[in-house]
Amino acid sequence: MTQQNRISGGQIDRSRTLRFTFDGVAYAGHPGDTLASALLANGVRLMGRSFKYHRPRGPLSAGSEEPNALVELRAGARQEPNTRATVAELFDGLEARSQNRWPSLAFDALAINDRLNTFFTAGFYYKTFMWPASFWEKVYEPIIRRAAGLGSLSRQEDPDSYDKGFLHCDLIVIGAGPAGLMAALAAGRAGARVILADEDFRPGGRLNAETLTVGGKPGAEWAAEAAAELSAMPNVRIMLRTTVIGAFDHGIYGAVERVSDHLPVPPEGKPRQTLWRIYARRALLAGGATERPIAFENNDRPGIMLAGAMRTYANRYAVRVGESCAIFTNNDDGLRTATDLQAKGVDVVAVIDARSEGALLPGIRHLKGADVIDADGRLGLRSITIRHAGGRTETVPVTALGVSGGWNPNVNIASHHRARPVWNEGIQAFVPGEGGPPGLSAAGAAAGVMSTHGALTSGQQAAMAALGDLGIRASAGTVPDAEDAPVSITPKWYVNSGKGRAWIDPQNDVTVKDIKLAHKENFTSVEHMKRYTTLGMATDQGKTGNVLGLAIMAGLTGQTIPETGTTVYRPPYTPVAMGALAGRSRGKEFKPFRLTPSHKWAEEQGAVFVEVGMWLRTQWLPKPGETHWRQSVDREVLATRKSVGICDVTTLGKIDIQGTDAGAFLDRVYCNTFSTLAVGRCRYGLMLREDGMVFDDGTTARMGENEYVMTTTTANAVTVFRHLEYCRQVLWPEMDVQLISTTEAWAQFSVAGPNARRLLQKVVDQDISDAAFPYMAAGSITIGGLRARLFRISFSGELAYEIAVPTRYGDALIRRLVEEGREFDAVVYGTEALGVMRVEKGHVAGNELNGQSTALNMGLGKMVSKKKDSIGMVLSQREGMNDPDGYRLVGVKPVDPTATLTAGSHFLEIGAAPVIANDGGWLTSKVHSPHLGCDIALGYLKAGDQKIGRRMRAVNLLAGTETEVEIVSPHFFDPEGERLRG
Amino acid sequence: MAEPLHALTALGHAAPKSLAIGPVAISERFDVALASLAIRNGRDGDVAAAAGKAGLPLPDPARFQAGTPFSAFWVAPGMWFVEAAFETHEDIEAALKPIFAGAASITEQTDAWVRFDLGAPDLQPLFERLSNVDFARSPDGFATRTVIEHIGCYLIRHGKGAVTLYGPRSSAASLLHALEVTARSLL
Amino acid sequence: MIIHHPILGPRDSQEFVYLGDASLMNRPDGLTAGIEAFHDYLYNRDNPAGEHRELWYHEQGDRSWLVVTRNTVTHEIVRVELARDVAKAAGRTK
Amino acid sequence: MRYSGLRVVVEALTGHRGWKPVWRDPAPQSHYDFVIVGGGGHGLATAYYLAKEFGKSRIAVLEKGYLGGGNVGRNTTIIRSNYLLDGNEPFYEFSLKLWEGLEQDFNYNAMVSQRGIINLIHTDAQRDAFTRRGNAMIMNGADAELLDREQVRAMYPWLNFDNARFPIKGALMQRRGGTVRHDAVAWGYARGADMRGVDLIQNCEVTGMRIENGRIVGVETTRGFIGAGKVGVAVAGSSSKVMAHAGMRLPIESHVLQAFVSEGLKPFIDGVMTFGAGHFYVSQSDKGGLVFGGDIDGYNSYAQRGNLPVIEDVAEGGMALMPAIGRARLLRTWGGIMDMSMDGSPIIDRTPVDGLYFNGGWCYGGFKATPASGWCFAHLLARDEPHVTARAYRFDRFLKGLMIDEKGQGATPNLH
Repeated sequence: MTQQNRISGGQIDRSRTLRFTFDGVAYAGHPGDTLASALLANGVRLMGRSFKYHRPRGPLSAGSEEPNALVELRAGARQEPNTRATVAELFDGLEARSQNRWPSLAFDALAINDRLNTFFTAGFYYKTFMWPASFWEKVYEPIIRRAAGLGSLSRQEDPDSYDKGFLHCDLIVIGAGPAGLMAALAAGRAGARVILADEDFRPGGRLNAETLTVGGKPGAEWAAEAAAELSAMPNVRIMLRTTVIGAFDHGIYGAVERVSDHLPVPPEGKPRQTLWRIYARRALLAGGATERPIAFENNDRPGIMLAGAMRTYANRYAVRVGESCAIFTNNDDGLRTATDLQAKGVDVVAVIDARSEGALLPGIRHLKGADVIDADGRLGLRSITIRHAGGRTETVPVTALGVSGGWNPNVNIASHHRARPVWNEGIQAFVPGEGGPPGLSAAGAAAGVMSTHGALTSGQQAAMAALGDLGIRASAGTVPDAEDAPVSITPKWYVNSGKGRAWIDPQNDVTVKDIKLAHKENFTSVEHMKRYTTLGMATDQGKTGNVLGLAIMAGLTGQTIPETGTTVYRPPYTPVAMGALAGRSRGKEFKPFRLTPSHKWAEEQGAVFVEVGMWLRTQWLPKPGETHWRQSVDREVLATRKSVGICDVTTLGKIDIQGTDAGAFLDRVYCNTFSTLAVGRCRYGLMLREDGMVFDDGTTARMGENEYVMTTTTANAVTVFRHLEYCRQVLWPEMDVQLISTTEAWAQFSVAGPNARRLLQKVVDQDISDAAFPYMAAGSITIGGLRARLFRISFSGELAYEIAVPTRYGDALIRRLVEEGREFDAVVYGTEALGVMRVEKGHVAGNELNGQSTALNMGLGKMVSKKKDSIGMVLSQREGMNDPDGYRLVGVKPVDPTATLTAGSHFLEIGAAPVIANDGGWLTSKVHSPHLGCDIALGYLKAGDQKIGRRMRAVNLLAGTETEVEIVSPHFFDPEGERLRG
Repeated sequence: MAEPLHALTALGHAAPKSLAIGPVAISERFDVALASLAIRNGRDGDVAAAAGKAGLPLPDPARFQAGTPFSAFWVAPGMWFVEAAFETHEDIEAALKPIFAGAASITEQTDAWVRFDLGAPDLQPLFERLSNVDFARSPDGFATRTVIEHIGCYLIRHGKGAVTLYGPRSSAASLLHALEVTARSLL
Repeated sequence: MIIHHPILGPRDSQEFVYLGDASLMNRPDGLTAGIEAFHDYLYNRDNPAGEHRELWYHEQGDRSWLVVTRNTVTHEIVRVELARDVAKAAGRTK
Repeated sequence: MRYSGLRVVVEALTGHRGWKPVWRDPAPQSHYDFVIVGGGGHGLATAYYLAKEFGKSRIAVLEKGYLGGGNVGRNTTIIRSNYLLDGNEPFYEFSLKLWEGLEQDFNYNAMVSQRGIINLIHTDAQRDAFTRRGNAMIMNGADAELLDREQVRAMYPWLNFDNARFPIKGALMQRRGGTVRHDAVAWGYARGADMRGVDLIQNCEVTGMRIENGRIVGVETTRGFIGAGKVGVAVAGSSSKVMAHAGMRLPIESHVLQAFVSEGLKPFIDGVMTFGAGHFYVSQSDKGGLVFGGDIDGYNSYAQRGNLPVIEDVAEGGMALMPAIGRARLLRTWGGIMDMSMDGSPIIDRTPVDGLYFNGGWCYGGFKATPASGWCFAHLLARDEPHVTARAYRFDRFLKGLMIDEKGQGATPNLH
């Protein structure tokens, strides 16, 4: 197809032709085009369908405020829904499809909704679809859901990568139009660190869309030169294709840079987009203004667009929207479009000027005091109907109509701290109000300064003022000459012409009628109006329509526009890809991995790993021939109990606690006593929260007079450390205690089983006989002269030790232990076997340490010393936590040894109905004990200590199963503890 | 006495890893011993004196200071990380304790961390994508804790083209991955 | 948000962990105070709309606990102190 | 006026001339038997049930802004009763049953849609905990199912099953869970209350409470003094502010919770889903927007807006779980003030002041509780005794050590 609507001039590179397709049809455009400008150049006005009525639509704008021309860009896994054709840079091979239509854009079955529009008024769905009740999910909603939505996701993983970054500056200038460029120049020349960001791929803002001159040269040329000077400054960073999405607290701005969206695919290694977190000492909003339409009957026809956009297409993109066009305006800026188009040789049939006063344009049919009252041409504008000042109506054939109702300063970012913009009567629009983000000011059109010269001047002044705050002196350079026309506008929101529909929010199909209905039903508060009619809730967030809506509501209620007020402006300024907000934290990189010292060895053995927080731990190590995990785990457990087993326990938190008050400090943070612990000994400690619930547990060893090593659970390593710092800095600041984590400094292995000592004795240099190194002994030893630590503690109930070496030697140590362990048939066991043995021994772990349990619940009530003050001691004495019939930790065995238990099953008395009144508690942890040859479990049972020996049922209603069980002591294995002392 | 155990780097090799991605050189360091040194309450004077005698620098907050045999960087009020050559000071804790004789708490930290030294003509483009540190405005000898792709690290800026990173040893692979991917995105 | 650390200067609040009202500093003595006193200390809050003194922990920094005085309506931070100094000044000892 | 499909058709054919205001704008009277402070979901529901179920009259609802302008108008619209603890589950199940008949009850289509909610399981310990919870739910008369990995895959094959940092191992499902059109809940209750004579008074902020010898006699407002027999306060994030007028300090902190919506998309997610290895939950609205949320920002705030770290954290969780949403665009973020309690569970109780009653501490579970909260608060106001399902929601549970701590986090509101 030829570019029949391409006209002369423009900022496109005619030396290169780009091929692209829209709905499968091939077209051509040039570098510098957007998808929308290229389609218009090819005579394509119809680009989308509206949300509710599926009305045929063309672009309303030439920028990021676009509500109509939304397409699915790209194909396959890169399919990108709801992309605004007006900002999508054209590239060779671009593929786009229209959306929200079936079977085709030109013929859309759901356009039937438009015929039925009288039924589908604002909020009609709140009043019907209620009978019968079950029909909502079954019938009505599925139909509505299928019809709803705009574009679609590919349902495949996004193949592109996204990045994040952090930038710091003295001044961030948001928008590279005349005000922004002038501000950046002033700040840059003063040596300040400046970031100049603009969502466009070309600096200059409106200057690229106008024929105006700045400093005697075409505005676009001046802008290019200013940008060139700025890019030459080392202290200035120009960021194009970069949208500042929001102003957050204390000068933090979010910005999305579209690094590769203008390319077919991102270059190797490059992200598609980058989310920048910008720390700015000062900020200047120079984001310009957005034109608004005037509502009239059928004002949504393809070919009807904002007058400024029509000018942009002509001046910047060298495109005429139609062969013959007209302009409908209530302000002088609209007239500028007429003269520019005419100068470009476009046939301007008429200028319909809602204002009766003012001069007439020379050489153009300029109708004063006239309105456009209707437009015809379903798939593309064919004619408009004009109502002349006298009331006479006339239908004029045109294929394009530019509408200007005035310009709204882009106050969004200045309002992101919930500041309410204030009404400016002179320009009939809202400008930034008080209470915006501290350190942010506005300049140019964003501040309501609408002339080019005003923008240049205010940009420079605002930059100087901002730098002044920072003590940076900037000198006022000369402001180049430019037009300085005052704003001439007579408010006009909609044309009242009887019954037809006049669109305010074209995407959501909100019309003047809907506003009137909302008023009739007393949804008159601006928030109620928005929520009831969905005005401003479309992908453009009402950038063009909101002010119309509230102005019309103001007219209905008799309130002024400022009294009516605006809804809240929220980030992001324009929609942001989820991928950009996530950055690199996806898939396996969602969170970093933490690998244990034995990881490499375990990998070689074909170990199965399990995520424990960010750690990967060995879950079990299958041997050849083992087809089910239970075989491996049973073997690991039995071999350990029979001879000796080795397990990497490095992940347990280790905290080095030193200082002359270290012992007293431990007495405060543990509910039991540690100051009395002898050097060279360790003790099990129980840590409570201040509310008396159990926080964490572990063994702590006294390595010297003023030196302790605490171990925490893997899960709580970080929170316990934080808590200890809190206690020492905030609660007891005079205590002489120093803390440092050594979790990763030491590789630590548990060596457990009857032959544990014999194995270790082969490895360590010192005598570790029971006499020399008794139960609960702890101390420094050596392995071949290498410093190491040995703790005689047991989690399994076996004779057991934990041995630690500096982490770099951990790999060698496990290999050594395995090697030396051959004669004992030593096994290495994983977290599953660890769990089996701790349950057999009745030790509490994660499932019991659930933050909802007291020491009493765990059968450890006696550990809470009342003789000293410790965190949680007092509140653990509250009556509700000392109910004699409260939960107690018990052991559970199936009466039939072949029966299975399930953790999470609840206790019920024999014959009791499965209702909450009969709920006895639940099974916290379940394992299969190869030692006992049956499933066993721990559980919290009401008055459990009084029910030992009782038979009950363990019921799992989720699976419809239940098992008769015997309540037993939680210490299934060697309750007297002879083995671990052996 | 049993055979000595052989050591493995944080990345799981016998020898430290070095790689270059365009202008960025990343080298794992395996030859530095590290210990924390924290002043016991009220012993500031004793610690300062002992440190001075031993030629051990105790730099100001957020600073690194080189020395021989000991270098150090500040990590918390009254606390520093002390560096020394691993070859001569493998048991750095044993080496430091007598110097401070109970005036400071000393704890070995060598293997709690993986160390990467980074070099490039200018590391700003790399670090503005990794960390919120204002790298460009940081002075040489700046030392701080920072977060890189969810990983808490210590960053020491020796110059705009020379940085030392200490990251948690268990996350060495993830940290290196983050450095590599970012360096590649700059090519 | 940016917290101006008394020692380290401006730092992104994302490096910190928030605890809550700085009154948590005034922990009663467990050997003399009873359940009522601890209950009021641990559970009840002024929760003001306006200036709020609160505890932040610089977990990804120097591990200092800070007392930050921040306006809960505007998020403006007017003062930042080392919690240890505040605690000592408040007479908290061992 | 009664709403129905027929009415819509008739009005459509007669130019929509017959529609009436959904509620009046009455001037405040000098005295009411019941003054409800707070015109959000809970306050409006309380007034509605006071009038409809407990036969009370002379009721006013005082709202400082516009009706439904608080958290009922800015949440993620999820309803469910998948709670664990005895103090909670019966209440939330009562609420879910009320949701199920709500639209017919107040003749307004709030689009109560029970498309199911799944809580994903990523570890064995989570499965154990969800098994415990699912059983507790069933014992309380709710519905629950435990799904395995393949059942989840059958529902949502495009979740990250193959390259996940934390694998999906299954899910706890409640089929009766779902979503509701949040604004419509406020409007439906408001309309129903107004039809029953309740005065809904907007732009009327309570600035003080008049208490005489231990008994409340009325409230000072920006529209003058309003006498009251009984005053019920249901103001969510503003609880501490309002109750301070009665000299009370509460076991509550106000925190900001952000929520998010994407651009409209063709159907992608049918039900509600929560990620178990990060802070992310999501559903898709009938308009096609992905509605999602995560953790609270974590610091006390009345600002009704949040910051970047949580936005990024939520997006990271979303991409980790659903790598197909990378090219979906986040359209809007917003923030509400959550009345975070000390154990994560609410309070519906008398106060030391005679005639003054309190309803709050909903954390970010308040929306799903709206019907039962209104009913139970109305019950307490009308009969001076707690409703059977809300007996545990007492102020003194902290003093007695009877916390209802679903997450086991203790007295740290920002972790609930």
